[in-house]
Amino acid sequence: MEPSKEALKSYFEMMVLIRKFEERCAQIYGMGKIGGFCHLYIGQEAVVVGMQSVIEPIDSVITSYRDHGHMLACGMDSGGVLAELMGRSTGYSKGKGGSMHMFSREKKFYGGHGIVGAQVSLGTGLAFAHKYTQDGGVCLAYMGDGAAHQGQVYESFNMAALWKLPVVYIIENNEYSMGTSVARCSATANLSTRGESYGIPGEQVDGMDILAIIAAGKRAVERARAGEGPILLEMKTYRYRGHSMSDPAKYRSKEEVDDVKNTKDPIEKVRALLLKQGVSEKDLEEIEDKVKAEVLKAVEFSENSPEPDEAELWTDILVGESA
Amino acid sequence: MEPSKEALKSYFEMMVLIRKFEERCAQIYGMGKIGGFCHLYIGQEAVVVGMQSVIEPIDSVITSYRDHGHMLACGMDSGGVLAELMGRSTGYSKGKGGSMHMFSREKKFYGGHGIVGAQVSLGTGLAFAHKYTQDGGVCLAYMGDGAAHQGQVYESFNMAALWKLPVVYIIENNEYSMGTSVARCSATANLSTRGESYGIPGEQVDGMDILAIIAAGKRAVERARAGEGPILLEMKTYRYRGHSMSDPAKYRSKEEVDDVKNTKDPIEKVRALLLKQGVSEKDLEEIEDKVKAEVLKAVEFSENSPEPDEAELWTDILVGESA
Amino acid sequence: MRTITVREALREAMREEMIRDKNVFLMGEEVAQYQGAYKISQGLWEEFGDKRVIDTPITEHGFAGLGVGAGFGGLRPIVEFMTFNFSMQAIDQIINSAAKTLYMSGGQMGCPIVFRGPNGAASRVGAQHSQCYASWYAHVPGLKVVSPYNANDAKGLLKAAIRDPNPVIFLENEIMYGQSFEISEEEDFVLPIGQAEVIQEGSDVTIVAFSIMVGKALEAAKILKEQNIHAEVINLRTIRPLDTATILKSLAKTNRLITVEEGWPFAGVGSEIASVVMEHGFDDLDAPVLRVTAKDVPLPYAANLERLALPQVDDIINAVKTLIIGG
Amino acid sequence: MRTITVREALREAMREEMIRDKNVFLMGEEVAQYQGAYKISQGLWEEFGDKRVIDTPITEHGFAGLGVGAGFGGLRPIVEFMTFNFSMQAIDQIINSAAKTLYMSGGQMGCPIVFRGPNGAASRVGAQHSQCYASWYAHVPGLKVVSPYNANDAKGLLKAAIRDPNPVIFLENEIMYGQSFEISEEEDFVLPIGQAEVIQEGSDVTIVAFSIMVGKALEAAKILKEQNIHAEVINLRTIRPLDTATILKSLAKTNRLITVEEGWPFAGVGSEIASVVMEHGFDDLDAPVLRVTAKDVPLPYAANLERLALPQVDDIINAVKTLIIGG
Ligand SMILES: Cc1ncc(C[n+]2csc(CCOP(=O)(O)OP(=O)(O)O)c2C)c(N)n1
Ligand SMILES: Cc1ncc(C[n+]2csc(CCOP(=O)(O)OP(=O)(O)O)c2C)c(N)n1
Ligand SMILES: [Mg+2]
Ligand SMILES: [Mg+2]
Repeated sequence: MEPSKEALKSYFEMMVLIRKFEERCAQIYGMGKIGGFCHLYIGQEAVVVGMQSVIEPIDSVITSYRDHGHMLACGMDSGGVLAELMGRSTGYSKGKGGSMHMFSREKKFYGGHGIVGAQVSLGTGLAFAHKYTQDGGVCLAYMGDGAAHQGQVYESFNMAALWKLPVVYIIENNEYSMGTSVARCSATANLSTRGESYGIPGEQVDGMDILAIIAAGKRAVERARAGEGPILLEMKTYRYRGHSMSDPAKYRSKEEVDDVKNTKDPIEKVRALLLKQGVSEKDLEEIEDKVKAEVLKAVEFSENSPEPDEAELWTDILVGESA
Repeated sequence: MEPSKEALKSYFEMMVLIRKFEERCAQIYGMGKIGGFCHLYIGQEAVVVGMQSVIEPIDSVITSYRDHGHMLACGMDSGGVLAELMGRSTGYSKGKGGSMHMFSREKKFYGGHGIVGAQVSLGTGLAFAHKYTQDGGVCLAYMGDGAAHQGQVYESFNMAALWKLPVVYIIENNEYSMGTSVARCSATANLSTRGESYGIPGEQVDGMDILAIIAAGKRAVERARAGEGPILLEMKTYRYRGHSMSDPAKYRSKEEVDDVKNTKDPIEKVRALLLKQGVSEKDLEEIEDKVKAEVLKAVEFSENSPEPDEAELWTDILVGESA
Repeated sequence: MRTITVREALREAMREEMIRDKNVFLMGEEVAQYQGAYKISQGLWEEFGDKRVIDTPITEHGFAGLGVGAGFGGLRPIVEFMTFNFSMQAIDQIINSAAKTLYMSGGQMGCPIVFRGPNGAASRVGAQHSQCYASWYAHVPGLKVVSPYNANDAKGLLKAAIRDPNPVIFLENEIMYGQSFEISEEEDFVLPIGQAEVIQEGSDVTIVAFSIMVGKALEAAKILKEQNIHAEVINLRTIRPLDTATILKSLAKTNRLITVEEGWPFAGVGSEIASVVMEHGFDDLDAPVLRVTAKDVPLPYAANLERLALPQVDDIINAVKTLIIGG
Repeated sequence: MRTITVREALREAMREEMIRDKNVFLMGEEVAQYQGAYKISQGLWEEFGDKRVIDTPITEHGFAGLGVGAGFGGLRPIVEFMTFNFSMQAIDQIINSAAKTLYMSGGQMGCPIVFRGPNGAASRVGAQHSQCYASWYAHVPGLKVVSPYNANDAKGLLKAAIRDPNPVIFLENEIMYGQSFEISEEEDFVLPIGQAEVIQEGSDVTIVAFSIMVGKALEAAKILKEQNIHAEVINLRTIRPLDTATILKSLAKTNRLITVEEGWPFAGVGSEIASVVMEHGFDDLDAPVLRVTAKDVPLPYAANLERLALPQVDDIINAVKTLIIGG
């Protein structure tokens, strides 16, 4: 079943929000107001927006450090995310986590993790908790193509399959882990087969096409929710920017990048769909303006937020105690 | 090509040596003269003797803590092995390693490792060295069925396949990791498929049948030596004793064990083959007597060896320096 | 008073807490059907079933991470390492996920989890199986590190650890499992994490120890007493947070202090205690703090060398005498 | 004298040793075609090719183990961790295989391997990416642990580490990579592992530091000098084995000592130094050894908090003044 026009419009809005948010982050980073590592999600927007559309409020989401898109798609406040990026007290982690480490229990977003692959075991644990408490939830555990070689991923695969845990593993294959193409670090090109040795079915999905993502995502989530165990989706996608803000991305040609941008852009694809369904250019412009206003508000909110109080240095080390 | 009668006789001798050696270890352990962990190889003799018969002196071997059989098959001196088990200065590690930690660079036996799975990455590194130095060697890296879930095994698989390293991975599937049967800890029953996600071909082999082992082993070693990359052999075998000396092995029935002993014993299989080829009972008895004498000599040698000098406490911490 | 083994005490603690809170579960290698490699969990699988007593594959990194994730997800996992040596496989999840996430999330993502199992040397199991991880874990903010000596500690502290909303590293000792001790009859007996115990009063020297070394310290104290040297023995119970107050109070009385631990010397728990004592009790010190530790070598297998490598009662006695006579 | 950056110094060291010994090779994430995440290996892949400069998948446990195996097999691997934070994935292979095997084999199985990469905090990369591993690794017999401060150290010590027949943990610092220093013109310049350097002479107080903190200690010393306090600064260079002699000699002169490190306090390198100094230099101490360390918290991201969490020049100055005035 295709999504309704209204649904599609909301996906468009979220994808544009992610892109504009990330573009603004790049700008602010350039101004020195965001520090450390900052990994943008531009180009991959369809994956997270599509997957988020097929899950329920009870379901949990976990990913790596390339997490801004996931947070926005989970419904976390753009102001809170940006404030965190800028190290402000109003950020989701009070400024103590930064780009890679944000969480919202309320929105069932469990991070934001800086260690490549760690979130896969953690997500398997979230799925374990869903099963244990019989809350009916499913965990979406995202990882990159580079992460997909980490040993703990396979340890998790084995346990998830053995115990039939409700988890959907999503490899966001954006073709590179930092400067290394998949071919240069993977013994096999098709990462969707990486669960085969554990009896985990896998599927390659066009990660630039939200409809394909939604269709595959629905099947996967249903299967996991039905108690049939884990499933693996490989989303073939692409990141437009460097790995992080400091990466000039010389390991690929401008043509390669431009080709994806010009022929496969996930937002343009949705735009075309909407236009075909009779949504007017003006409607879309309105959405874009709304998004721009939201991003602007997030910037203002963050700029106006104070740095964390110095006393925060000593809080949150242990629950219920401060040093 | 079937092995010659002489070859078969030598395999018989080695298998009997391993068994008698292990039986004697059990006895000596019972007397309190061996300490700590001690993992016997009884029941699995065909695997290591078969594989050893298909490799060259340049090839390297590495395994886990269940290593006495491997050492003897590699041509290490039974006296030196037993002395180590008894913590004597004449042991392969001067008494400082014990049952799980013995090595012989001369015989290209690289241990003897106590951490489940660690030897798989190490063995992949030995294979890397073979390729780097172009010495034409292949590494045999053994692991248990329980070890076959460890993450670093899969990280190694990926690198070995990616770089076409000359390594033969051998899973000695003796059906249990301690008290856990394969079915209770593995998402898939057929462990030989565990390399599939990395394009590593796998084969299940009757690990109680030395001829089957030799045939499969030859193919595998040839392939690895030819530069076609890693290959995985799953040897279906069985351990007669508990996991270690302290394990009463209540997790399986006496019938299960007796059935294997009575119908699949690897030594009895070779005995039958030899008899069929016209070797006399008396010849075989002679071999057994020879082995018994060797084991006796090993015991005497060990008993008569002193404990390590107390000064040894402070040696071998760093190469070329003593504390 | 009832007398039970440390093994039974640990089992009772887990059982009581599992009855008390249905979100508490135990996972690890051989903890269920095999009843535990060291039989700590004997009977628990029969009582609580597959759902709450879970045999894992031999994949420490994965199941520790799974445990931490389950903790984030609202459960209260007890993760058994067959020994803490194998926790090195999983240490990234313990440090980077369990210990640091609360802080990195500005207080949102606590992880109530207990990692437990035997730590340090058993008997003759060699270097790879005999490391003491007390100082490593105690180095890290965001963790609590507990190490019981006797059955009373084991039960009271493990119950506290399971109830604690934070990640707790619970370091047991294989050799102590079979030893029997009297145990509090108090109902729902819980010991506070972070408080050391003066297990033997004395006036001449303070001996600070934890885990199995408390027993050796008590033995040493007994022998010293015959020689008219009165040692005060502190059973640390918790390594992190360190109960500095109890240590300094004792020092103020005895003016001499030695530490005893089974781990290596360099940046060990003893180093920390010595530093803290110097910083906060310098004027109370009549002699330098001495550290009795394992020798600075990987643990050898041979019986004679193993004995030399690990701290013995005699080593403690000698250190005390050096302090008092030679100091 | 030539002036080069720490980055260039590390690169020159690897290059020279790779030319010298064909069994030396470099492996790690992004070390080859990307030229190194922090460009340490720039140009090496072009010069030495795929065989000797090897990009690995992101599988630290596996490639560290592979490196150790290759070391056992006769090669001399340099394993780069993109940062030492990721060495936790691989720490079992480093400790249980690389550090302990020589001993467990009675001297047969040495493993000549260097694990190197940036350690401790970079700038604002958060708690998971900012841990200092100096005290953890230095805890373990069978390892050498080196931590250079300037370009001279970096080059001389890395060459020594590559030639060393033992496993060496080589702790660099990301913030130092771009800093320039004069460097020895000596041909085939190698610095001995295990020897500290008195980098600034003084008579009033000894400041013992390593890595980036040596720079902060020198800055502090400069400011203190203006106030007529003469600090002697020791650049440790090697953490294990610790050059106790140099430290004690300085203490005998100054009678006061502080340690400075970027790691956490509990059982840190400073704790070890304080303990050793107390044990062997008690009578030379006019005041307790003070430790300047990171605050005992996971490193926060926010700029103002990060600054508070890490040792600053002012913290060193304050510690010195506490010692001299308040001590
Ligand atoms: C265990 C670990 N090793 C290395 C790193 C450094 N690192 C951060 S991201 C990254 C590349 C990951 O690539 P991929 O999984 O494809 O995700 P992407 O960045 O493309 O989203 C690396 C090597 C890390 N954070 N953690
Ligand atoms: C990393 C690690 N985890 C756990 C152990 C404890 N342990 C030793 S042997 C073993 C079972 C291994 O079984 P398997 O791999 O099937 O080998 P087998 O003993 O049957 O030869 C376990 C759990 C260990 N030594 N290392
Ligand atoms: Mg990628
Ligand atoms: Mg087995």
